[in-house]
Amino acid sequence: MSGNSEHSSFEHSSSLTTYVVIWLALLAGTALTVGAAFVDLKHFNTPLALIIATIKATLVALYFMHVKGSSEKMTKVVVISAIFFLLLLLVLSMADFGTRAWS
Amino acid sequence: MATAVAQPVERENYLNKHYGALSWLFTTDHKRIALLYLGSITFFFFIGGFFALLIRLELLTPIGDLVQADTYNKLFTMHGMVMVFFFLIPSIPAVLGNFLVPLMIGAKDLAFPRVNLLSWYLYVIGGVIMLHCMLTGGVDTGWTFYTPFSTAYTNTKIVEAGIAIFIVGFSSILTGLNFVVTIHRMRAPGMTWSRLPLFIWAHYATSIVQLLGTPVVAITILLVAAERLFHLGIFDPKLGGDPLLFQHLFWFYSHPAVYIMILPSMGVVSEIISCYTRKRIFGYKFVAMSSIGIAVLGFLVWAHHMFVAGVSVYAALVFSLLSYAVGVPSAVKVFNWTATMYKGSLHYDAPMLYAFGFLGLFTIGGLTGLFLACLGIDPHVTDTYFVVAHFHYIMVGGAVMGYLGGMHFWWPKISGRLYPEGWAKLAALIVFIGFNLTFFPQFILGYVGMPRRYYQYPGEFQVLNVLSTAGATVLGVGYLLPMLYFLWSMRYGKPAPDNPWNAAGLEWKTPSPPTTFNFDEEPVVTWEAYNYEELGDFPEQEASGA
Amino acid sequence: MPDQAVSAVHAEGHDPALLHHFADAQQQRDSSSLGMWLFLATEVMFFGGLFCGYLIYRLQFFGDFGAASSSLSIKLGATNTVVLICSSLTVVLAVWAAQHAKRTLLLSSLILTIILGFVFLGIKGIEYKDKFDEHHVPGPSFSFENVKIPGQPADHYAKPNHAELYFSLYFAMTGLHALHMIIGAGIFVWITVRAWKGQFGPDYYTPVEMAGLYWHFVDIIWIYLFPLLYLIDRHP
Amino acid sequence: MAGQVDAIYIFLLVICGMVALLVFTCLLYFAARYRRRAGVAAEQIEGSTPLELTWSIIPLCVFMVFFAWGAVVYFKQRTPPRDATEVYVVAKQWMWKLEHVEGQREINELHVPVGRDVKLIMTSQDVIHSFFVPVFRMKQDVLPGRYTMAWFRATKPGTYHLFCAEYCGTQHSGMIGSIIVMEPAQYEAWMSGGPAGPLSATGEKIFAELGCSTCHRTDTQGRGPNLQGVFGKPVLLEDGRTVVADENYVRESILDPGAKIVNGFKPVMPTFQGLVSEEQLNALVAYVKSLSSVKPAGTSASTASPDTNAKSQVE
Repeated sequence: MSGNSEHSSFEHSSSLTTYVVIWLALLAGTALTVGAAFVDLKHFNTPLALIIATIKATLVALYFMHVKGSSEKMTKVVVISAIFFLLLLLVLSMADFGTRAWS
Repeated sequence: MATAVAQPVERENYLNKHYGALSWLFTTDHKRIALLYLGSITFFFFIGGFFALLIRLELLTPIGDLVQADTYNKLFTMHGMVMVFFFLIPSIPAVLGNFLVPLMIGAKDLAFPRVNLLSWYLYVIGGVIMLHCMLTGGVDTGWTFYTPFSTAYTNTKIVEAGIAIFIVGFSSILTGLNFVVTIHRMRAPGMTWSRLPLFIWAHYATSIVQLLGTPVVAITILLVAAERLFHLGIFDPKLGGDPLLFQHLFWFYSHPAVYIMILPSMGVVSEIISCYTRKRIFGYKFVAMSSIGIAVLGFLVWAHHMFVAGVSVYAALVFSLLSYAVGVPSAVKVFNWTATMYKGSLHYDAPMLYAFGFLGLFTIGGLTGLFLACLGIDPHVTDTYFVVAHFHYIMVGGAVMGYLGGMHFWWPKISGRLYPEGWAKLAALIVFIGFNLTFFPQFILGYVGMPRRYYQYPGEFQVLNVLSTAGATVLGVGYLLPMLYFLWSMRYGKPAPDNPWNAAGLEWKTPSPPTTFNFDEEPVVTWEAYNYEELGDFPEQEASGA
Repeated sequence: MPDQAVSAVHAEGHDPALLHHFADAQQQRDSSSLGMWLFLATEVMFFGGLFCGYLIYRLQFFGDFGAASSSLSIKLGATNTVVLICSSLTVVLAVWAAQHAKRTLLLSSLILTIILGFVFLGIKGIEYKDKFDEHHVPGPSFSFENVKIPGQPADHYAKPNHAELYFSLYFAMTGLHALHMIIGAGIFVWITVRAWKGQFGPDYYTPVEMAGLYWHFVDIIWIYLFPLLYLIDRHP
Repeated sequence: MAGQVDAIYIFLLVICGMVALLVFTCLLYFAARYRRRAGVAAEQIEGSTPLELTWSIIPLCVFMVFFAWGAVVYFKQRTPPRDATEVYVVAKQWMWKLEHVEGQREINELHVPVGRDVKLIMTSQDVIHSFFVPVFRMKQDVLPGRYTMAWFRATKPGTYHLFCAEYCGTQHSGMIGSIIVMEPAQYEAWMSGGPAGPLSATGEKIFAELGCSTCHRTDTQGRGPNLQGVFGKPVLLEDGRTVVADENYVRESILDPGAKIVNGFKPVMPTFQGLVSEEQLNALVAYVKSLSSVKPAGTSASTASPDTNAKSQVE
């Protein structure tokens, strides 16, 4: 698949079939999450919806945004630090709102 | 004192390569953009300083007799907003950082020069909107604009000020983005991470905070504006909204923002101390890693601003513990700088005086931070003048001292002229004395119980307030002097040699002022950082006594 | 006359798209890629503030949020998700086409992406109109009387002010997302114009890739928005 | 409490003072000793990891001591003693309205007896204020929409400053008052001159006027839960959670009944949001508290001493 001129490296692209497969997986994920919403799983509904969404997001990031194949380790560092700092905000503010009922 | 002005041989440099307003307004040369920033932030610095003087004058007397209560509230709000968003956050990164980051790593320019110019234009647009907001009514909520006061109980121009801060915040994000990509991608061959000057490490850490913190205050401001304009009552207690959510989102950015202000100064002080002691910084790795440590840990501690705001007791425990953890890297830096002096060959020019001032005042500021992080003392001293004194010791004692030290240290490189050494030392002394006279009494005021943002106060606090006002005037004079003699030196100062202090660092290997593309051929770095053993002693300045 | 146009003398075998201060095309592409990823990190934190508010209020007012969320139409939400996923596919095809100098595929997938973007905004417009008609827009006209809380015995009614809080979050999050969609569509129009002029090829396709990264990011935000806003408490 | 805060403050002052002194003397000594001399070159020292580790670990340990001691003091400050006399505080833009449980109402002034714990139950009618008494070293923000608690015990008679410490608008600096600490005898005299009956009595009146008693019956099982002895005890909710019936729970149940429905009851109670003023709300909360024997102070029928009353109530 790599292009003809030598100095343009294409570690950033994969074959068309991969893209279509990922696309179908995303559609399946959407269908799954909508279906699962109508099933009463007590308090598992929300975590399940979030898990499905996270899987879909990771698929988009790895294959469509080429995080998977890219030789560039800085991309992975930036993605992971962004997620880390977002979780920091969510978890530490929950440290306040979650523990208000304890006192 | 101005000896016969030797006309510098006219050599092409970034200042005289192009002439005319267009060449400045559409420049993508990082050095010119640094000077554009220098002009605009100095302008805002003196506006903020003017407000500070008015506040101090008002507080001379217990009763409010200089201005109305509303005007006073607008004064301290505008002082806070202008100083924080329009001076302290951009000052060192946008002026010294823009000028020196490419020079220090051996690059021709920043990674995205046009984005750099866009960052300055955003700053100017934000500044114009803020000026318009101030001239046509101003804001009276304090720079923290807590809800529900800012969303429902005042009709001053919150949305306009919010837009101005949003735009200036975006300019800060772009500067941070530019620096991170430049430091990663455009280092000269041989300039490995362990050979980077500590100034670059400090700016790398600052950029991390700018990139990851500023967007959160941006969304917070938008939500306040949305609540005022479109009734999106996310913080509205009547809808079940929680004013503490605003404080969480606001302080999530605003605490790391204080590290945006102090980290660049730490970088400047590392450079100055190593040059004027002719020594390698003690424990380079520790000092570099502590900058990154401060940047990352800075995001974990924000709720120590809210111990009495009604957060749960357990949250207060968590954040107090984490706040003490963030104190350790700062302590390491101070100890390492002090250890650098050991067995050095110290020389006392103005930059070194500012570095000493920084060390002294930042240590006091840092230690009082430990009082505020302590759960036992914080309920008593938060929202009083103790806290005002604490953050002024860090911001004015630390960041501004570092900024002035840096301006003096690199002025020969920026302008190609030497500043008058005698006047500079005098100004440094006046700033140091004026600062301490202004803010040390406020520690006592705070512990005795004078609350913050008070237009009138009980009589027993007056003596300390008079002392503080006296100090403020001295400080005001101290800050005027550098601007005067810097401008004077542009015209009459002695032409500066390429390396007036015989300092280490790639930026001193370019002519001063440097050519538009910094290096004629790409430099190759073969020496370790701060190789003062090869550079030898301080140059014998014939005019060092001037 | 901006500086870098003057710099032609420096670069040997000057590639038109190579900016003066980069050593080679590879360094320039890596810089743009790192720059875009850092910008996406700021966008993650930008939306992060809203998600933090959503998380806290949803845990506090679960029932009322469920009632308010049931008033949204799942069909439109799901179709929008599918539309965005398809547009992600067309964007990836566009990048692939640029890399392999397939001009027609490049232009068609770019145009398809823009069309799908406007379809998404259209559907969003319909949803917003429904909300206006049902008086679910926060503000004086808001009314959310006697709506039952799903999954609770018959006579549990949702509290109107908590519902207004939900809709405040709903409009804030989906409004900000729609704004990003509009910006994205604008970028793709500009990219299509440049593609039409044939500026992209196997050795210079960075702008297409960067626009693609931005678009995928906006798609990821919607992938989270859809379940969180539309699918609370839908079970009988 | 003030003594403990001062003790920890002095402890920190001494230690930080010593550290500052150490750093400054080092700086000045090095500045003088290693001044540049002709022919004496600086000696390059790479740094010493063990030394740097020590002055990272030692400060961390010292900080942990500060943290631990501070946390202990904070916990004590934040948990009001159970038997403290209660004062309801309503903060309004630029004044403090205080109501004693015994019924006295005061503006910007609070009379308290020496040596007795006073618990403040505070809420705001508009923006965020902050109840700050420097002499007691006590500060607590007052939020709209919920109660926040603070407590103090005055040890010396006198008049002390009360400030608002959270910026709240034009007259933020005018929102000040005083705490007047009196000898118990003086306090009783001041109290007796007070107007109407205790706050819980007014609460009882409002409870009847608003028709609460039609559902919350004390004799038979009405449509609403029987409020006798409810306050301070855990309540099993319909969705399985158990919450302690504290002031915030009672307040929320009045303003937002649907939020926490008691197990086995229907959500038929209408909301009183906007129908009940903050003062009436405080009176109702005081009344509900008085129904539960946990609180001895001046309550309705039962005159027996609090302890026996509590036991009989529980069986």
